Amino acid sequence: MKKLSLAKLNDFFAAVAAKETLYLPVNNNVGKAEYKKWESGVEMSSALNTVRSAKDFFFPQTENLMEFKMTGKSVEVFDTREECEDFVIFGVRACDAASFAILDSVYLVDPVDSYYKSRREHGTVVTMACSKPAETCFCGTFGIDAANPAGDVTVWEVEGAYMLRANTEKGEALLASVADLLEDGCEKCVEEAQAKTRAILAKLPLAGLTTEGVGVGKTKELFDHPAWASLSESCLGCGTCTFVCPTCQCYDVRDFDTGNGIKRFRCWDSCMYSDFTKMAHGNSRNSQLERFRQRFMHKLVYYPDRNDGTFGCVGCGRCLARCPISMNIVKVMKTLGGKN
Amino acid sequence: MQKMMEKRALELLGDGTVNRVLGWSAGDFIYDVTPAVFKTAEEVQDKFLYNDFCGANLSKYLVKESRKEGKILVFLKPCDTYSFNQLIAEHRIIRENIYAIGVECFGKADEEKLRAKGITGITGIEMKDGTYTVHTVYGDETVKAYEVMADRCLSCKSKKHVAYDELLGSEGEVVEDCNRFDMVEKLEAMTPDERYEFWRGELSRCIRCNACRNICPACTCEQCVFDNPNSGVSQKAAVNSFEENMFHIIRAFHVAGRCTDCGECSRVCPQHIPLHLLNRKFIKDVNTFYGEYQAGENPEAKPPLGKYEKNDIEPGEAGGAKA
Amino acid sequence: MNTETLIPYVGVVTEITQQTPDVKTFRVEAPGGGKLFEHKPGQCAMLSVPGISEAMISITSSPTNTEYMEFSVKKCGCLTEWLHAMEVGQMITVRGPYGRHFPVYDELLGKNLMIVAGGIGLAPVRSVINYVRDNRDKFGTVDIVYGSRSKDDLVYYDEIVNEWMNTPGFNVHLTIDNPQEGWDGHVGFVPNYVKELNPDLDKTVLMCGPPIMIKFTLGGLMELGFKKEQVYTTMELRMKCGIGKCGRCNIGNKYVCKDGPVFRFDELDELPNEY
Amino acid sequence: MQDVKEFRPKIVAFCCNWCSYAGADLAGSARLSYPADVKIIRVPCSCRVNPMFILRAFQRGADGVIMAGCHPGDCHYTSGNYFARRRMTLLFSMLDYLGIERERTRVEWISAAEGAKFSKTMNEFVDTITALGENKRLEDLRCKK
Repeated sequence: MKKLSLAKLNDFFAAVAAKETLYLPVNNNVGKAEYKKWESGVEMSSALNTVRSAKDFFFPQTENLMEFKMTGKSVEVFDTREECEDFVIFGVRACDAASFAILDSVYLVDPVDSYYKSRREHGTVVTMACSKPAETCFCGTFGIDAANPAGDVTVWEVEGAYMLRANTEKGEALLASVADLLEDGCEKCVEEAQAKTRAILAKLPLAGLTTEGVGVGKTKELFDHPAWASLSESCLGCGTCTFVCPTCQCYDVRDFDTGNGIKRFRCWDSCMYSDFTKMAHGNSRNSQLERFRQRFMHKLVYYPDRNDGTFGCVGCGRCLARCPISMNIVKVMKTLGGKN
Repeated sequence: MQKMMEKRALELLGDGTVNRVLGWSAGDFIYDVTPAVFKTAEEVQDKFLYNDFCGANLSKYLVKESRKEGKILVFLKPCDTYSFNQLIAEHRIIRENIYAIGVECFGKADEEKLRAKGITGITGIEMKDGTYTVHTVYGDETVKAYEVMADRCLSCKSKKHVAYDELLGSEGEVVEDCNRFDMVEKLEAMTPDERYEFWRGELSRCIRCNACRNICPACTCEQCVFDNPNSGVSQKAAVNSFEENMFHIIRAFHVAGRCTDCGECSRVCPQHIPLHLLNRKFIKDVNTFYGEYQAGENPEAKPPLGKYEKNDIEPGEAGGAKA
Repeated sequence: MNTETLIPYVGVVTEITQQTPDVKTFRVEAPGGGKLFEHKPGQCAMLSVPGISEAMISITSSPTNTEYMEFSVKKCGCLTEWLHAMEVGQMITVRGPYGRHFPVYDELLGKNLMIVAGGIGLAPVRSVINYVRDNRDKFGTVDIVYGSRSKDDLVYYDEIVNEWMNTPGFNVHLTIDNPQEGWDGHVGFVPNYVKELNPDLDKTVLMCGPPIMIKFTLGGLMELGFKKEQVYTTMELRMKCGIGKCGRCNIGNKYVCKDGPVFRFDELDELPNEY
Repeated sequence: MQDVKEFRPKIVAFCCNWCSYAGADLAGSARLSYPADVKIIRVPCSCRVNPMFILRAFQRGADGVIMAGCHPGDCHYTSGNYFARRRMTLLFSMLDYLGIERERTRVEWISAAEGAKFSKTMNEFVDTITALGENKRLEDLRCKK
């Protein structure tokens, strides 16, 4: 355990940023937090979390995969990737940190997605324990402890200082590189801070939400559940929930003819979109009911089925706050049998 | 008001005038209200809600709902009635299958403004006499309703119901001294460079989730041009600044002269982009160049882009903004 | 195998055969000759024309073919229309192989096989048929029941008549939907024909065709006393990445591109009815 | 790398088939010059020009876009250019509102007899755009070489 006096915070950021690119949550022009590159004068946001999740760092909304040159009948392929540089993301919350493991279980299983892997290898995740969770938080439902997040380094804010604990080799290396700014930390202060946070977590309105009714092996039972009709009725079919979701990982691959070559890019896609499963001779999910069901079944049943019972949701609450019509995974879980 | 609405809903369901009720359904935290179709009296008694957070405009749901079997009851706030009328004008909803009840609205609250005040961990909200007592896990907070009123309501254009079968409360009046073009004027007074900076700052946050399009009561195309793979513009992700500009300009243009300024686009934007400022620019320009026009006010009126005058202003003369 | 999963190989189309009015078969080789990669019967590859789109197409040639790969494509969308319009010598991109193959290396060994196909559905199982022909001693008898709308819509007709029908242990049963001049074979739908043929219950069935044919043929087989464990099919869903990540071919806890496209019917039973 | 090149603007001109395109023809046969930087796209009527066309032209590298049609009242289809006029008025005003240089877009009414006007307009427009420089605010970086 190490300690960083808040008076030295800027020096710490500067020292980290001197070696690799440092990203942290910063208030944008409308006062909402988003990850931005740190540079001198940039202040960290005090918001609980960013509007967009931290998945962008490893799975960006859009990325060029390759380029093609077509001349006459010939085709050439160019891998246009640039070397990924080392970077640090500071201030990731427990929920987002847990989401990386979920993304890993998709992108790092065979066949490995090398685009993702490279970013994952070059990124160091510094997490920040929560001290003021919101009513939309329900990470506890999925066994995530907001007071003790994962990540390469974990940070707790205690009176006038940050306590830092390295959890991995990458984390050790990061702390070692700024060792002259750090003092010895205080385990007890961290425990106190954790106890405080956990007491608040227990009082949150969704603290008692359970996963009863969903999970492994429920496919047959839930697929034809009558509640999907009313749950999906008001769904607009927009992609807000999927795009702010830290665990949604579906994508589309498209070609763009620039007039002087073809760029093949990958971009986030949403199973809520009507054309998600459209193919040359039809669509296997024609109604919003089917698409809505797919999203929640995937997170709450299919994904656990494939991954030893781990749910595909981390309870960050972004979809609760952002859905234009306030229909969300909590309402779905409760309808399907979850207790609160 | 909620009591009255519930009572009428139960009566109309009971006597068979309607077989469904389109209203708002209670959520977990008072403010997370979901539009819902209630089919039975039990559902209405159980879940029906009308409070200061029922901002969602229900009229677009009627495009689908009014094509179903039987008559549906819908509750419309004054601004929703404009969208409702506009949809009738465009033959998108079947009026005969709808029983519309106008409900009074004194402005809706925006939970984002509660959050902006640092209020979090909300466990309940009590609303009384223009004051909200917000219970949170961090203690109670009191705020005045107008402090957290949605921006679109602060510049409300009309509290008048322009279409209804029945009214609960008064018909209301058009707001005469509405200040909704203030921000547009402010932008127009800027230099092009400043405007460019302003819009880049706003539009660069777009994540192309399409919430603005999908909630918009004027966006009712069966297939949007941005969903058409053959259009060459169907990229889903905000690839670069051009894509963002293109999507928002074209979307605003497609609803120009049809947008009633209900403000739903800005309400739902997860990135808080003031999209209504694009629509209001078109509304203001239409008013300036072609005479006052309020979409949805009169379903018989010809839309400004569907007609012309021989002496219309020339594109080159339309000064619009100052350089 | 290509280690960079999303980056394709470039292949040259060296021969184009018009199979039926709307199906063409394309022979694809590496620019320097030979196959782009090895595959197993039933696997697919992602064909693409840059700027148009990518599509998952089954590899219809047998792995025992050492010179080239073949793809049979029915014209039905923007990519396939482009493919149909191209000429010999055109380069396209190919990546793969993807998906689970028919279990010709283990479970099917020594078994009597019955192959049921409709229309273009013969393409994916053709690789199995030719693999079995080239490894004739490893399998029992092979019954092929193949139907199409009309005689003109039967793909690989010459190959069926000249080669398959002359292979020892092969029994080929052709059928078309409606009577047609110049056709003296069976007339009727595939599911009914399968029932009429009343196959022995010791056969393992490999099936591919339109969903409606699969549905009724399966029903017929059940009536005859077949078990779901004896019947395999190969599914087609819009696959985009081919590597189980992009999410659109997800049905239940399976990704068709990775866990399929070959499924045994008892496995499909576990999945929600969404295919 | 220093690459000093004289800026040559790319101009897209949407010309109505009945008047402005014929006007361009007349300019040609009368040997009135207009800069080669202007690429003409013939449209059946100015009313055919969808706002998307204008944006696409910018996306694909145009530095200025001009729409030319029959004089109001002379539309081959009676009223097409009246509708086009309203649309372009609003669109250009919106582009300006977004901070995109007003001068990059223009509408002119050029009849089949106005070869001289065609030539003059195009020369003027090219000069204006040359002075403005490259289109940066409505560019698609992917389309840049």
